[in-house]
Amino acid sequence: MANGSLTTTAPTVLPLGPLSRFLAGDTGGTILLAVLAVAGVLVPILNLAVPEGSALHISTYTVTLLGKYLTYALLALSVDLIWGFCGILSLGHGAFFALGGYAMGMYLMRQIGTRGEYGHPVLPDFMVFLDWERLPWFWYGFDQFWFAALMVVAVPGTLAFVFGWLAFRSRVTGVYFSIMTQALTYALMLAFFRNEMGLGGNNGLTDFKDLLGFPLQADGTRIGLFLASVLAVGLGYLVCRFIVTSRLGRVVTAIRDAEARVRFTGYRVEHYKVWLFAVSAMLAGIAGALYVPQVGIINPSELSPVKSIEAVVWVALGGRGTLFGAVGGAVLVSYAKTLFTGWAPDIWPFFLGGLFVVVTLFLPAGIVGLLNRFKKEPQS
Amino acid sequence: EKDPIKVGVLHSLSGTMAISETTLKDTMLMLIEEQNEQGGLLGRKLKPVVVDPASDWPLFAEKARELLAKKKVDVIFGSWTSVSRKSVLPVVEELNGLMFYPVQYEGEESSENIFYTGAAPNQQSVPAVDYLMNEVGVERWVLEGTDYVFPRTTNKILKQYLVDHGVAEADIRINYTPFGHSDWQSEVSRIKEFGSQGKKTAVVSTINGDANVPFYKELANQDVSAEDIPVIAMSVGEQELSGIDTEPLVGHMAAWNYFMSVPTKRNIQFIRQWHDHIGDKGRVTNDPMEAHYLGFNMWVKAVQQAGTTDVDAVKDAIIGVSVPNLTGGIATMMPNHHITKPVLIGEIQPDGQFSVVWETPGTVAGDAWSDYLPGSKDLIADWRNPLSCGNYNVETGECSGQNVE
Amino acid sequence: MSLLETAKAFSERDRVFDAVLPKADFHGDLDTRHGPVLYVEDVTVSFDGFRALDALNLYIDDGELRCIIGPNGAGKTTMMDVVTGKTRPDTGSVYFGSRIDLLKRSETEIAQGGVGRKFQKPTVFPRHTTEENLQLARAGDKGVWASLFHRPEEAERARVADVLTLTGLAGEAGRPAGALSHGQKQWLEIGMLLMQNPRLLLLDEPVAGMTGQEMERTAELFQSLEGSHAVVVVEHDMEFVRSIAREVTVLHQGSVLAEGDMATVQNDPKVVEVYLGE
Amino acid sequence: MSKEIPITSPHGRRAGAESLAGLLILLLGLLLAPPAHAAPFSDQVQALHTSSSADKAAAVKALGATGHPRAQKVLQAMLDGRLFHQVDGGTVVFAEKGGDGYQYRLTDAATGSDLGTAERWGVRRVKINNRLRSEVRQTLAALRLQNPEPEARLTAAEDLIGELDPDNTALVERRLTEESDPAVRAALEAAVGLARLDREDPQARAGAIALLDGSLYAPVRSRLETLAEEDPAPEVRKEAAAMLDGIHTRLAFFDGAETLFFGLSLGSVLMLAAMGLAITFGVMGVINMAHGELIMIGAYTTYVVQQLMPGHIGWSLAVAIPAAFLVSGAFGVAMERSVIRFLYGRPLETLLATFGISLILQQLVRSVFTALNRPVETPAWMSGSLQINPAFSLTFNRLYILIFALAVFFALLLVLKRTSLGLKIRAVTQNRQMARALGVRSNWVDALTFGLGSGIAGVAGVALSQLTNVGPNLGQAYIVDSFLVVVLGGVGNLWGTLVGGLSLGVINKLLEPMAGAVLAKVLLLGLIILFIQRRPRGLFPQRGRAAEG
Amino acid sequence: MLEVSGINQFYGESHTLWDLAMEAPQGACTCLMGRNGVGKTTLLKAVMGLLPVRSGSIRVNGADLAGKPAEARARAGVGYVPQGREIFPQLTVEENLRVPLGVRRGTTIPDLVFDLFPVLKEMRRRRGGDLSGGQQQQLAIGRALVLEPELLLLDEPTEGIQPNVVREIGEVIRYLNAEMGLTVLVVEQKLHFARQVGDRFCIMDRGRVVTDGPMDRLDQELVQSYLTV
Ligand SMILES: Nc1ncnc2c1ncn2[C@@H]1O[C@H](COP(=O)(O)OP(=O)(O)OP(=O)(O)O)[C@@H](O)[C@H]1O
Ligand SMILES: Nc1ncnc2c1ncn2[C@@H]1O[C@H](COP(=O)(O)OP(=O)(O)OP(=O)(O)O)[C@@H](O)[C@H]1O
Ligand SMILES: [Mg+2]
Ligand SMILES: [Mg+2]
Repeated sequence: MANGSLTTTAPTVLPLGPLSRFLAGDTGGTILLAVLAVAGVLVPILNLAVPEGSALHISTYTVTLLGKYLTYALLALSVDLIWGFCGILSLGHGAFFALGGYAMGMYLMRQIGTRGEYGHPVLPDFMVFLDWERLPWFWYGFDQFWFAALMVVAVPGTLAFVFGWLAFRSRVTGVYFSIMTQALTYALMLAFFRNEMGLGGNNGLTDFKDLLGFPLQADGTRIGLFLASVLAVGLGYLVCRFIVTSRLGRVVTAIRDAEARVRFTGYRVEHYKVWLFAVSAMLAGIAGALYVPQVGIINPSELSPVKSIEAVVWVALGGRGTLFGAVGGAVLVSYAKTLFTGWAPDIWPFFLGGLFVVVTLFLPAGIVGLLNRFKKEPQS
Repeated sequence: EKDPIKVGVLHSLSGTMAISETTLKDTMLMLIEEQNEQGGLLGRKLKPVVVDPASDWPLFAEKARELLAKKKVDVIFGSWTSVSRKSVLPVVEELNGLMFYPVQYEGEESSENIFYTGAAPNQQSVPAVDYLMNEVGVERWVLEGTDYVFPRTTNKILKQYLVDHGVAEADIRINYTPFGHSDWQSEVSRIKEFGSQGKKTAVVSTINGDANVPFYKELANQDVSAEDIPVIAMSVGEQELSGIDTEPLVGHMAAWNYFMSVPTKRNIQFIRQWHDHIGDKGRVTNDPMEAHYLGFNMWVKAVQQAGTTDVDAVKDAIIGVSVPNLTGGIATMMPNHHITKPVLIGEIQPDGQFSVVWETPGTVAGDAWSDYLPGSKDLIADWRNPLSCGNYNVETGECSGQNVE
Repeated sequence: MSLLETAKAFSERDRVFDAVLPKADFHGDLDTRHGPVLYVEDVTVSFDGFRALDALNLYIDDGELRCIIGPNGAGKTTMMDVVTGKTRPDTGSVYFGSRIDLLKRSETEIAQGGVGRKFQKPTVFPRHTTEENLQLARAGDKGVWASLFHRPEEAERARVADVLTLTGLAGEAGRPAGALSHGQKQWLEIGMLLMQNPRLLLLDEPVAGMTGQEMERTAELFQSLEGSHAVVVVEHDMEFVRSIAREVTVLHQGSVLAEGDMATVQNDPKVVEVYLGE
Repeated sequence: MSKEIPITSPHGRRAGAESLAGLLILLLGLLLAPPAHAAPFSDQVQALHTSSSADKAAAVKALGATGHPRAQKVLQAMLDGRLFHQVDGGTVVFAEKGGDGYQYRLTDAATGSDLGTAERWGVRRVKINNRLRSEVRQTLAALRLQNPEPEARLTAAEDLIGELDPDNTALVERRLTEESDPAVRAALEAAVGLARLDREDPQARAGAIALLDGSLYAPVRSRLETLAEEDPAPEVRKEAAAMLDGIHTRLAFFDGAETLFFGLSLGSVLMLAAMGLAITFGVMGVINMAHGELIMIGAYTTYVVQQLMPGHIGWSLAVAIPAAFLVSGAFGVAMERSVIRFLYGRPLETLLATFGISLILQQLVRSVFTALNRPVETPAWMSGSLQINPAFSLTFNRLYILIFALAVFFALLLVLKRTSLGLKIRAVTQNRQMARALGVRSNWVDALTFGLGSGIAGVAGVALSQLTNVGPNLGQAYIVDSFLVVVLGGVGNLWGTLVGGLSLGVINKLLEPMAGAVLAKVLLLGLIILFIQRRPRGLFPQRGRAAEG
Repeated sequence: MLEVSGINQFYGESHTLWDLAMEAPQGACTCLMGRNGVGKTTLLKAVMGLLPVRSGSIRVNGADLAGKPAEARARAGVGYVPQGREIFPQLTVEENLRVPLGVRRGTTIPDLVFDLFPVLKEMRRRRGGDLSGGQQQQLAIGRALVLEPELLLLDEPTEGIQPNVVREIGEVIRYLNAEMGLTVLVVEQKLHFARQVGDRFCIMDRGRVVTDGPMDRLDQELVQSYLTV
């Protein structure tokens, strides 16, 4: 959806003073924010106010789908932030996404209360079922939303910080780093599969009832979650944009291109990398937290290496190092997947795989590169 | 022309589960085609709506929603893994859909909108253990499983069951391996060791999917034959065997509610029909296919009885509906949304088929809540009025879980 | 490599982490009361048994302009690697001023502490513009948060403009540095050093690939730095060396072969034999 | 220990036994024939058609006692599930599947005369359960003790351990005095010793224990354990405990050896899977997400080769190896020429493209071969195990794969280090432009290199087809591990792949008993992550100035 | 030997070589000179086929090479010593020298190379990337000679090399030039070296050849107007 409207002219002046100054020269970003704003206003109206039979009505199915795409978009943003700008290819960002998701999932589980299958007031069903007597220590606090919200950023952030600190200070770089992140998410996946972990094993966390008191299955809640996702992507974009246009952003790109030179220029490369990695992980965590209530389940398959690779693929396809390209890539690929799996269920991987190959071959700078080419053509 | 009745088929056609689920999609297409040839249902044609949830659990939820909300299907046949069912469950409950789930599973669930046509633990593993204990004289037990919910539950139930029947804890070995585990050298060697203590030993295997082939290959290579230590599997059927060289596995067993080799007229006809449909005489049939066959026929009957495809009407009508099994006997939909099934134990033959060595005298009704688990022994499910509850606690007299507000 | 060696290499850890270092007094009180700003004493470096530096001793006075010459492979670049923390010597000590032990510092700390370096092969940030390259090199707080909220002030802009003119790159200010020619990159790297404003400059073959007249300009530039900065220049271009040199050190096979003013060194028969030729 | 190492395989045993059937039957008659058996042979065969397993067991025994030349055939057929009875009339017959799969060709079991064909539902299999099966086996085992082949005698003797009843103990004791083969002797001693342990006289029991010295047979051990605790005679208890100690020490040693072998063989699989990637990724720098699918193609090639030469399973692998190399190699060359060559210098984008290719290849086999696994047969020479002693054996398939992996490794090393192609490969991958400027045809070299890496992946697929499923997901299962091995070893260093792969295997197997398979893997990954902190460029890093950058 | 005419070359959008024409006569040593960034390296790369040109012809021995890939040009006898050396870092010195073997006539490394640069013999087994800058430069020249080229392109071959070796390189060029009839095109900034080796000079400015002629015609005036800033 963001892509569809990219070619239309965006409002050049936004009514917001500092924001428009900040976005000056950033056409892609302006368009992205405009699209988000429009979607944020129109979608709820078309879903709630327009009657179901009308051609303009947007079904709750679509709203949920869009919300899910947006969380993917936020994940893609976080990947682009470190990959596109710092050259750190993380093949394990799905881990941060999933951890954020699990933090949210744990909150949602605790909200179930006595409404579980076994009706236990405190323990989630799977614990009753495994004969657990007490709630494991790490489940404490998750009955409070603020605590869960904190954990959504703190857990991925801390993991990224520790992992990054270990790796960057030893100068683990390039593919070595990438494969280690893959090992990280793979190890987490195996660990989370274990029922002893206390997080639901293979089935993960599911059967959620409500969030902050609002029933998850109500249309209003879904719209609320959708709006939260719109907001998260918008803010996420602004934060990323602020980072990459700051001097820190320049240092980071310098690290990407000539790491040794940066070091001899007097910057502590590892500090920059760890910082950026942790920030990126937190964004991914937020994305995960928004994802879970919208799809209704979180389980270890989110930690599988392929999921993380998919996130990288979104970014590469949209256009690396452009931020809004990442958003576009995520939405486009997810939409393509939704479309193809319904439309050609027997052979859709041919189309999706083909799409990836074609884009790499003919659009070296991703979809964004293609749009840029169009934009330049009339001038030259 | 009246609008066709839409039947959603929600089985993975790509990804890790495609290997099992693709067949079920084809089965559904075959059943629908046959029904249409017989004039459809309520004078309307049936139209399959196939989507691919790609072995991706959240995608299952999304696709279920797509089927119900967008494609407006009247019923869904789908899912294989428990987690995919769990992922779909809230969606079908929210949108009040109907889903038939065809695979043997761990139980501990009964949803108003789901019909479980595969075996619950009491229809598969418990009788299997009975057989081994009474007929084969097994005294030592290895409960070997993949680390996920179905094996965990099954093994818990079995352990309780064995202990209740006087087996010492030291004579039970429980082990879990990860999904897709492919290096079985050490585990097989340990099973060998465990089984060499003089008491008759058997392995009850809840090993899932792809991990089975390397497991059996390793058994064969380490010369563990079925006479020494028989393996009885809960997830290995004809289809899984069709991917293995079965020569070395002869004599190992499986417990199911259906075997392709059972020579009833109905079954032979079904096999022929399947071969015609798929265009390959080498293809096998298996238990989940029968489950879909039963589920589909029950649904058809219920719709005919109700005279409509309306979900609530069908839901009420289907309880008590009976259809014949492929292997003889009658399957009936119970109030807890599980069905009655015969339990068969088969030994693997060199041709990849099973020969039935034992079966329950009659059919067994599926038990949604196991009697051998402390958390669920007091729970029952009954979706008829006035109880209409999936987890009614007979002790407290309460309907716990989702229906309490 | 044998397994044993692998195992050994695995068990030893030759890098010191920044975190465990005592927070030392890099800034402010560089102690040069004894004259030299850089002490290189008995430094030996070997690679797979090959000695690139062999008990090298070298002292650079504060504010001095020193030329180092020597045959290819004599160890000049390696010496700079040691001083800037890129290579850890097997033995020996390197002090910056008489108190700061450079061997205990990371590259970053050394650079922040006031040692600037130009590499033999020009290294710049290829995808940043020439101007950004200079801005990034500028001395100042280089912490993460400081960078995040940094906004360029007037003084910084002026300084960048000055250096652009000084290095003849004013016309290239907006071009990505990767697109500069070899000679232009040399200039840019020197410009970055100027922005960094270090106490000690290590310049590895700064005029390679420059035309005669550019060399003259470079010479002037270096001479203007003399006094306020210690400058160490490695060069093979004798004309250039002659034009700037007061004190010259000749390295050969990893240690000092001769030292003195240009005339003495030039006439040293050993130097003529291994380096200059007849 | 200086025992000979007998090589056995279940198939081998069976085949050997069958060829000597005639002789055996004769001996059987001599040894076991009770004085008078009046019933004709065909009636005794017919007696197998009964629903009671007790009757059936008796019939088996009786049949064994007849000494009739066809008895062995009938018993063997029963064991193999080829013995049927007709639904009408109940004649016991051999039935072979023929025609369209619903037709059976029948032969009279007792006489061997042709009975024409029957519908699938015209016959029922003579049911045999595991209890009966071991009955049949034991009946045959006693005969085989006379077999001139030590191998066959060993199997027979082993089948009798713990199963002797007073009747045949004497027979086996007699046999023991004549036996010269040490392994067979050990087995017979174990059998006899165990039988004698049942005697009343404590002296005799103690003597029997001596006969069990150092025996590694499992029944011996468990029997001794009970004896050491429960025997009424204290001296017997002591004797048994002492003997057990010795046995346990030996067992511990062989346990260690076994773990090492398991580790190496797991490692060899990892290494084999990773080796192709060590070329395409390690040497060429292509993040080849389709590597797993190239392995998969190799495995499917094995399947197709076996389909094409149905009668020659023994040779099929020898054909499949070059075939898989060529097929996967061709896929690799096609990939390189059509996609990857446009991406040199943009290594990260190869990830996107090859990910797409991997999706396409998976779907391709799904569309061509269906999503089901394909059965790949294991040739007889690869099944079974090399029995070093009763407690330690090396499975043949693993052993061959280990050897094969090493062979592939050294061949590859030779190509890269000693041939001019190898030099050009390395030159091109280090500096493509400059290599071209020196006249190296980089197009060729690139295509060949990628083809080589892909071909090796295909060859790995042949090996994997012997261990695991041949299905569309085969590749996915190995891709993560492959990358890990290459990176752990050090990108660009083939030795690293060898050492990395093998050590991962061994460490995994060391951890597994302690932590269980799941946790072992998690721990291993954790260890790798920590290890990389110490060696940020793997076990064998690229060294020198350029690498340090 | 080498005739270049009408070459236009672009880096992306920026036009670097403008209708450039020049020649390097058979058997002579031509010195290409010019300020930083005028396009000397670009021209050499274009001749070698490492950069695409938009138009123009490049003839070696009368055969038009434009459009041919670099390897074909190497096979046609063009040797190249790039600016920045471009050694294969992970190959040993000897392996570096062996790369061009089999491309043209030679199958072994000619002794000439080790005679000219004894240090290479000494360092035969060490990784090319480990050598010092100057040693690498010698290796780069040696490697180009293994190809036994007829036309040798050298891009600032004396950069970073010690004075006595510089002189030797000068002699080598003269030797190859005079004794073996090799045509040489060398980019050189240092005037005295250029004067030592060159028969002819050729001066570039902003992507064009502005003047050329025999070396003795290179006077102070030309130097002043084209080689100083
Ligand atoms: N990392 C390394 N591994 C192996 N050998 C090395 C390494 N670094 C330097 N050397 C060797 O050390 C010696 C000294 O090298 P260095 O670069 O210091 O010489 P240099 O004096 O700078 O020479 P030049 O004037 O040619 O630049 C050389 O012979 C080089 O091969
Ligand atoms: N990769 C590139 N992309 C864009 N522009 C480039 C690139 N390489 C060189 N240029 C530009 O092309 C022009 C010519 O560069 P070239 O390297 O040929 O100069 P040169 O004459 O060899 O200079 P020098 O003496 O400094 O080596 C310069 O202005 C340079 O900035
Ligand atoms: Mg140097
Ligand atoms: Mg140049």
